Amino acid sequence: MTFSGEFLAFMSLALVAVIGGVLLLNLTKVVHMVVALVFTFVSIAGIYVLLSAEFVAAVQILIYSGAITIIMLFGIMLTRHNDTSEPQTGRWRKLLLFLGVLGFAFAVYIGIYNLDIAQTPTDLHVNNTEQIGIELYSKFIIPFEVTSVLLLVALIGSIVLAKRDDEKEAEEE
Amino acid sequence: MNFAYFLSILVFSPLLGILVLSFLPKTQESLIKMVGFLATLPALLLSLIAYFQYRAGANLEGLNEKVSWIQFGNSEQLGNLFSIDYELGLDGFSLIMIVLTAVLSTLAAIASIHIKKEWKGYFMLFLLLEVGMLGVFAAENLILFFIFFEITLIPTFFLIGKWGYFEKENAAYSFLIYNGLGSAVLLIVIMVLFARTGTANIDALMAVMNADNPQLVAQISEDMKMGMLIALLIAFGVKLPIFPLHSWMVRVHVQAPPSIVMLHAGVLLKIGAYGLIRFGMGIFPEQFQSLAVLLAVLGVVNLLYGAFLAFIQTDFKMVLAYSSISHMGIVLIGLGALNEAGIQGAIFQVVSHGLIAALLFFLVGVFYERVQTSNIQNLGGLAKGMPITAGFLLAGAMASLGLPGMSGFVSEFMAFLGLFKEMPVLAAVGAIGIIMTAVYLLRAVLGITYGKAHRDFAGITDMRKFEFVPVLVLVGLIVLIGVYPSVLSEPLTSTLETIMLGIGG
Amino acid sequence: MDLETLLSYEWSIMAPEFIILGVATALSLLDLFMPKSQSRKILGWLGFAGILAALVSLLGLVGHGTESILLDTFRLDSFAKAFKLLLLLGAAMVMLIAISYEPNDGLEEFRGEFFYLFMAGLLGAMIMSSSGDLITLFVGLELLSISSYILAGMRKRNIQSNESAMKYVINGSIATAITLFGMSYVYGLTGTTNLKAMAGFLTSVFDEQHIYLLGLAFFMIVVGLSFKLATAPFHMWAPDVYQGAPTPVTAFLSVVSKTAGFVLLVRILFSIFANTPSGDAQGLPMILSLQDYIAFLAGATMIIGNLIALRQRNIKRLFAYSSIAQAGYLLVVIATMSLFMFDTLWFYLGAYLFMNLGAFAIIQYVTHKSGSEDISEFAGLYRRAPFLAIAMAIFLLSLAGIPGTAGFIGKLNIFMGALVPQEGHYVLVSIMIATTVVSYFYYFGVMVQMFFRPAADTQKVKLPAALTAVISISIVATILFGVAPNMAFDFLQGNFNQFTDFFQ
Amino acid sequence: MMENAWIIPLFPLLSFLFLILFGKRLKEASAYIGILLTLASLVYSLLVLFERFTAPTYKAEGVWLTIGDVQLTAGFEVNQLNALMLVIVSLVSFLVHTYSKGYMNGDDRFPVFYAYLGLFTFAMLGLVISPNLLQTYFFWELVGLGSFLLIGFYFYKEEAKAAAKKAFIMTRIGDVGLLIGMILLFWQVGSFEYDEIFAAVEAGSISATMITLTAILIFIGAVGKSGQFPLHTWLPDAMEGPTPVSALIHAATMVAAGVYLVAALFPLFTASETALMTVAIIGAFTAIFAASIGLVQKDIKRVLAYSTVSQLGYMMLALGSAGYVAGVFHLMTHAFFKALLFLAAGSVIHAVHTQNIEHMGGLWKKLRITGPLFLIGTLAISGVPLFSGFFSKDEILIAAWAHGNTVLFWLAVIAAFFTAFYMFRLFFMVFAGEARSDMKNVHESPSVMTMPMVVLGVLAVVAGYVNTPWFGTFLGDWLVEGNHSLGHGHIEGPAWIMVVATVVSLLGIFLAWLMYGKRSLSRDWLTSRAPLTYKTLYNKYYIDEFYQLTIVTGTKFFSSFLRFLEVFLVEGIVKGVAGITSALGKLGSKFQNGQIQTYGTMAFVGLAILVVIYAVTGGYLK
Amino acid sequence: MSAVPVQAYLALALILFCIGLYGALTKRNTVIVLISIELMLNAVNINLVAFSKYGIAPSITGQIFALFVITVAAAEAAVGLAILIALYRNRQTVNIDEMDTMKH
Repeated sequence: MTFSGEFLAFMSLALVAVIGGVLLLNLTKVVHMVVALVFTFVSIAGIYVLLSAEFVAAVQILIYSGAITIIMLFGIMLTRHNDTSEPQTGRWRKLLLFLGVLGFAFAVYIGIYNLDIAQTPTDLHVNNTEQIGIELYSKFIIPFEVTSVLLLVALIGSIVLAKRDDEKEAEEE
Repeated sequence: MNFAYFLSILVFSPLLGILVLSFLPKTQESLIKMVGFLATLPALLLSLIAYFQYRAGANLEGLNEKVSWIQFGNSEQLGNLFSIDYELGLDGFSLIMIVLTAVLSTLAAIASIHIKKEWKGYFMLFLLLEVGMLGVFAAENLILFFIFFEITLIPTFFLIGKWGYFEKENAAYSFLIYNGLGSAVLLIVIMVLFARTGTANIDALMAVMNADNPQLVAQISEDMKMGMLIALLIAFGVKLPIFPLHSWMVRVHVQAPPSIVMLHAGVLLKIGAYGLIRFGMGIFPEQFQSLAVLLAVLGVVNLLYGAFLAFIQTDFKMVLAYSSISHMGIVLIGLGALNEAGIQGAIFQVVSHGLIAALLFFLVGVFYERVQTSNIQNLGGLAKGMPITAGFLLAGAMASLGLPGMSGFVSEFMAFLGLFKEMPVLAAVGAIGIIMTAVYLLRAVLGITYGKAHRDFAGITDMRKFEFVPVLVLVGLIVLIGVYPSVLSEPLTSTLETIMLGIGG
Repeated sequence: MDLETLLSYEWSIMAPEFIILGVATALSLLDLFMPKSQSRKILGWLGFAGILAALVSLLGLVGHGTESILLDTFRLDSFAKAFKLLLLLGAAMVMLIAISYEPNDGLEEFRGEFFYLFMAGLLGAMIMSSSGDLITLFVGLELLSISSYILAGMRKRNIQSNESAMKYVINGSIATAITLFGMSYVYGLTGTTNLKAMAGFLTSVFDEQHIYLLGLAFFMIVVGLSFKLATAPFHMWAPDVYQGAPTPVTAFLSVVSKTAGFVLLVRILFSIFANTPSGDAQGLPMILSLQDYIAFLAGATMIIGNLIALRQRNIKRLFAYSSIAQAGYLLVVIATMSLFMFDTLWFYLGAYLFMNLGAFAIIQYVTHKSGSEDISEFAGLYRRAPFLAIAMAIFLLSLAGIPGTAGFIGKLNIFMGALVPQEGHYVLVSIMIATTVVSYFYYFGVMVQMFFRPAADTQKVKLPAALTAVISISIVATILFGVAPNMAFDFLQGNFNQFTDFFQ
Repeated sequence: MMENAWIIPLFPLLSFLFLILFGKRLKEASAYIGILLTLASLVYSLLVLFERFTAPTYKAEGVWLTIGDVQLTAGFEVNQLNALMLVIVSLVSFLVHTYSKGYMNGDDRFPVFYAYLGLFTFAMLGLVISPNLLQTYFFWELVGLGSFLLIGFYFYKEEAKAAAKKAFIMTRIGDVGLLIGMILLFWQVGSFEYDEIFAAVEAGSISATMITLTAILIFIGAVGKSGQFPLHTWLPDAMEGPTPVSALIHAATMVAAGVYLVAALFPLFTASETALMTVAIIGAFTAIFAASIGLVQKDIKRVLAYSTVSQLGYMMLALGSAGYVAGVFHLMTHAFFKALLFLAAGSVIHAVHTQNIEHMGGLWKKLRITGPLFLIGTLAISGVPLFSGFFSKDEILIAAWAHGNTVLFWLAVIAAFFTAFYMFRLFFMVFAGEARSDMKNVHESPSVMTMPMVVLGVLAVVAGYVNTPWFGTFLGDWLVEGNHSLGHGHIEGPAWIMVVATVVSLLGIFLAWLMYGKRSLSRDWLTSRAPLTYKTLYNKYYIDEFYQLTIVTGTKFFSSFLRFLEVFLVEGIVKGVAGITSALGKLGSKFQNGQIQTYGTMAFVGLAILVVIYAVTGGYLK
Repeated sequence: MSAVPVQAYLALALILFCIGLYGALTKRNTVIVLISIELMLNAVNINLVAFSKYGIAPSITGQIFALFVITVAAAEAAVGLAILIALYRNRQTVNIDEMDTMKH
């Protein structure tokens, strides 16, 4: 293994991503947590670039680092948030969960750490967006259309649920 | 028996009553009672016709019915395998059980006059119960048997839980869970058999299981057969009941309304014995032989355990409940003997106890209605106010303790005759039970009818006219069987021969 | 891919989906333009008509051969047809229940939304059952899930409804993530999302490392999907969500959504893992070597569902546990993988559909009438409404698996499947039967209330027509399939040819 | 005639059925039906007996029940013993029926009484014509039922209730022995038929042990029915029944059924010396044992009851000493004189309304018919020469002596002394001495009661002459005719036996006269000299108390133990299982704590466990 | 040949997945729980994209799958937040452990 540029890039991105995740777990202020996670999201986008998925990387930046983070922050702002977010109870549950996570990670890790996949050269990086577009609008047209319904559902649903309830009363007043 | 679907009509005839009842207004008490009673008559009539024609030499096979019903999987690939037919049929044994059921149902319908509320629901459930009981004995395949078996469960649950005495719901639940578990175990056995042989027909199963090189879907090892037989023993042991699976039955006998106990003790318990004989002996003859000693021991334990516990009960219903346990021990003794005398004795006991228990519980209903207690300590001297009731009660007790000339003696005698041939020492121990039966029954019955009256039963009336009918019919049948047992033994001959052939006796 | 190729596909096989989509869209537009004051019930009837139309068109497709569009992203095979039939039937009945749903708080102004979100969820379920591609399956699953999250929270002024939706969305998302994590490995080791291609590729996988990783993926997918089925270990959300959600939604979750979950599980497991070698000496496929794990989950589910149900006083919660237990029975079918598996699964889900929806129709009526969901609301129901009480008794008996009802035949099927193999699943069958007996306790507990207890009020009831229809259909079906199950089996055998095209 | 002998039991059965159905309307008239129908039986029995003197044994049977290849039959047989018994039973029954018309007069359950009498007579007649063991057992039990019903006739009395129950249960204990014995015999012989059993015994196809075992078991049945030690305690208590019943059942017929049974199966018993010995020992012991109790009893009927027990012991001793004829002969004579005694006692009780002999006295002058008749009976039972009892008792003593049972012989002699003593003690206490002041309204019984007594009185005198060493042993010769296995008709015993017997009984009478007639000896010498002996005797050797303490208490204790088992073990396990189930449910619902994250954690930990198990067991850990 | 093996990407995804899961199941603020779930989905995406390049049969499908996942995740997040807001209106809390009116 050589310290190629790609490797260095991966290492640093991965480090940032993991640190972002760890900070999410350990910070006390809700807003800080979200901000920490933004770092993670962005570095994941970087990793996509390393994996010749420029389009996905772009979407990642737009949606995660942008849209989702923003609505989450909105969510935090809209609701009364006590800054500290440390559960008082559930110590046993946490321990159990921790052991579970360890076990799971261990089991998966021994599955992947020497996974032997012969690498084949790809041309994913060539016209990545075009490739995606072609596939999406030919092969995956049905899920694509279904996704549109899904988004519509999510849209209407969110409106219905989040709409202020007392509108009617307000009108009456 | 000359028309088609004779058996189906017989089995499902009470449904007609349910149909009529559902259109009757709730408040028409006497009309409902009348319809409920009348609805039991077609089955009675048809079963008697079948019985007398069979006695006259007619062939029962002419009654068999078979309609294709369920086919699991693809019939083109599987052929006849995994198909369940709707098939009813009779042999001597089941014919007798059907007659018993029909008779007791009619009598219990008369006894239901003591029911105080919601007659409509009561009679609908009652008739449904009768359908289940008749079906159980007419079913020619295991699945159908099981279906009818479960159909008896539900109405009984409600009949106990709604029309019973103080702790009725408790008793109903007890009944449900025990019998539910029993039928669950039974279902496993049935399904294993069905899944491995591809058929549920009893005759076909008997043939397949006893063939040297059976054609099976999957192998059945000897151990597995043994396991299935033991499971059957447990399943029917709950019903019978066999010690220590009996405690539900005591509760039911005490809490259920007398008319239902008549059917319960008279017919429902007998399904256990019927199942053991038909399926246990029929399908697993070899395994049954190796379990014979266990059965006989269980029988003796039942006999003595029931007798000794009946001896110290204060409630007459409890006495009768434990007496039922004790008497079912005789069935087991007969089965454990595994010879003609024993098996015939067991079957006789099934019928005989059916009649006797029905009689006794009916009488309990009669006097309970008048004195509002069945506690021996609060009774006494009842023969003064109700001499006829007391007389019949005594007659019932005599029949129950195996007085010759009554059906109880014939069955008890044959069962012991059988067991003494195979296991004389065990039989001798069991014979203590005969003494104990006399002891506890006399203690209880004399405690109620003889001696000084515990309180003033002034103004109580003796049996009314309609109450005579069940009593006289039952006593008549008990004496008939006791004096002329061939009424039972002759129809049984061919069934017994088949069984003996199976167990190589 | 040009238009011509696109048009060369036989799009008519998607007619049911298009109808649902079209009606959902139409409903949303109508809702938008209808005056606020007008009752939205009419939309419900429209939706119901749409579902019926879809049902009719699906029945028209029953004789149609196996067909796929766009590399299996949509696939119409016997399996899809058979189960879509159930989904549509269930949805139609839930729709009827929903039309009669008149809660005290929160839903009235969103009734229109309720109907078309519901249709969207149904669309998701239908997509789930007729696709041969992971991506489509995933999207269909999410469409169903997200619609359900929203539906569960529809009574937004009701705190329990909010909470129910919250629990649902969080647990659902975690489950989705776990499933996807598993799927990602499957994708990685095959390089495709097409199930058929995967299956073809996997038969030649012999690298132990790959097999191990596929095994892990198997577990992740199973556990992730167990959320939709509400089986162990992902069952615990169900009681809370069922309790809090509006009753029609609960009915929807417990029947339609669960059916869709089973469809998806079967589709994935038997497409992918039936062809994956397990790497042991006998060369068993992976699914067989891992069936004990599914059996374990099935056993745990049955035990948990039935035992905890014993303690419930809230009728909807009780039915949640009951539906967990029922899902456990269904999981037995999958764990035993007998030759009758598809038939059994279909029949039991069908029977379950009728008995459970019938029961929920009654539950909705009884609980919203009194506003309380305590089991004692059923007290004396026989006095007040004999028809309702007897109907409820029939459904309960069927759920308990008493002969004469469809539930019994379904259980019979399950037992047979479990016992046919040489090394029969005796333990599993024993657990199933024992827990069934335990279930008598709570099913009969409801009956005790209805028949034995005195009524609190003796007021006579007037049942809405829609509910009457649901209950009547359910009674007829429950009894009919219990007495003459061959009607269903013949239909199955005659039209779906044992689902042999599932693997083609 | 003989071909239709089956009809004999049917007359009383008819009486029973008719009276139980219509008795309520007939009231007092029901007596006539009972009397007439038993008379029919009597007449028919006599005809059969006379025919039997010349004709051979007649037997007819039909199939009753088929068990596989075995056919159990039912029918009837008229042999010498049966024919004789038919007459005895129907005669006594007829007389008691007649007597009861007077005795039971005024009882409001009068028809029921006659119905019961009919039932009993039917059963007893059925018993004596049974050709096989099964049928014998059948009627054996029915006889017990009749006895039970009649003992408990005064059902409202607690004592009657207890006595009836006791009688039924104690005889049932014996019956079970009989049942076991006959079943064992059945599996040896393959039949219940008497003749086939005897044939098998003779052919030696049954092992000696089995013969002994079955014979003793069957004898247990006889012990129960005939009130032999140790199952004798019910018989004295049975005196709670109306006195005619005591005469019929507990003196003449049913209690003799045990003796009849042993006699009927005599060839079986003779095949086993052990069995014979057992019978003899039990008989002799019972004879002296019961007689000794009889010495001190104060109740007129109880004295007679113990006397019955004692006399039955005599009969057993006779049979056990191979004295078939002696046993049957004594059975017959005893039937007459004991029935007479009971009826006379009934007449006394009827007159004075008490049973306590200490409250009686001087009745000789008032009861001019009953008195002499009672005396005849007393003389007969005491074995005073020329009375019937003398001859039959003599036969028994000879048989015992001839069989070599010296000890038993002397026991019997002592018992004879006791008998004479207590019988005359009874006689003197009741009839001699001054009339007590409170018995002014004592009247002789009506003729409907005295006439049967007269008949019996005559028989008590003359019945002995059918079988005497002086005029010929007709009865004995006839009884064993054509059947050598029954032994010899008459045994010539040493002449001194007769002398000893006579002397002993006279001695007893003399002593009784001294103490109770002349009163030259203090009545209370036993009470004062040996209070312990007296108390023991008076309390019947505390046998009842002993049974109460051991068997009854033991049974109760065992039952309580089983109830304990039932409650704590059987029910306990069930409750335990139910408890565990609901506890598990509770535990499960505890995890269901409403926390979303708990649910997720559980699910994920479940996944982790599965995955880890998979990793570990799959062998992928390298 | 790439200098970074596929295992590295997979390991990263696994770590992030575990972190996300741990966060989702331990954090008290519901918003953070929702965002932790997003992290889990991101981990899935890394897997998909990595396999799309270095998998057994590399193809663009992985990336497309990832796009679908992103879309769905966004929708899910939106709905989750909407539900949270509805709940907040009624309960005045965003603490997930206080949402336990229904239990047992």
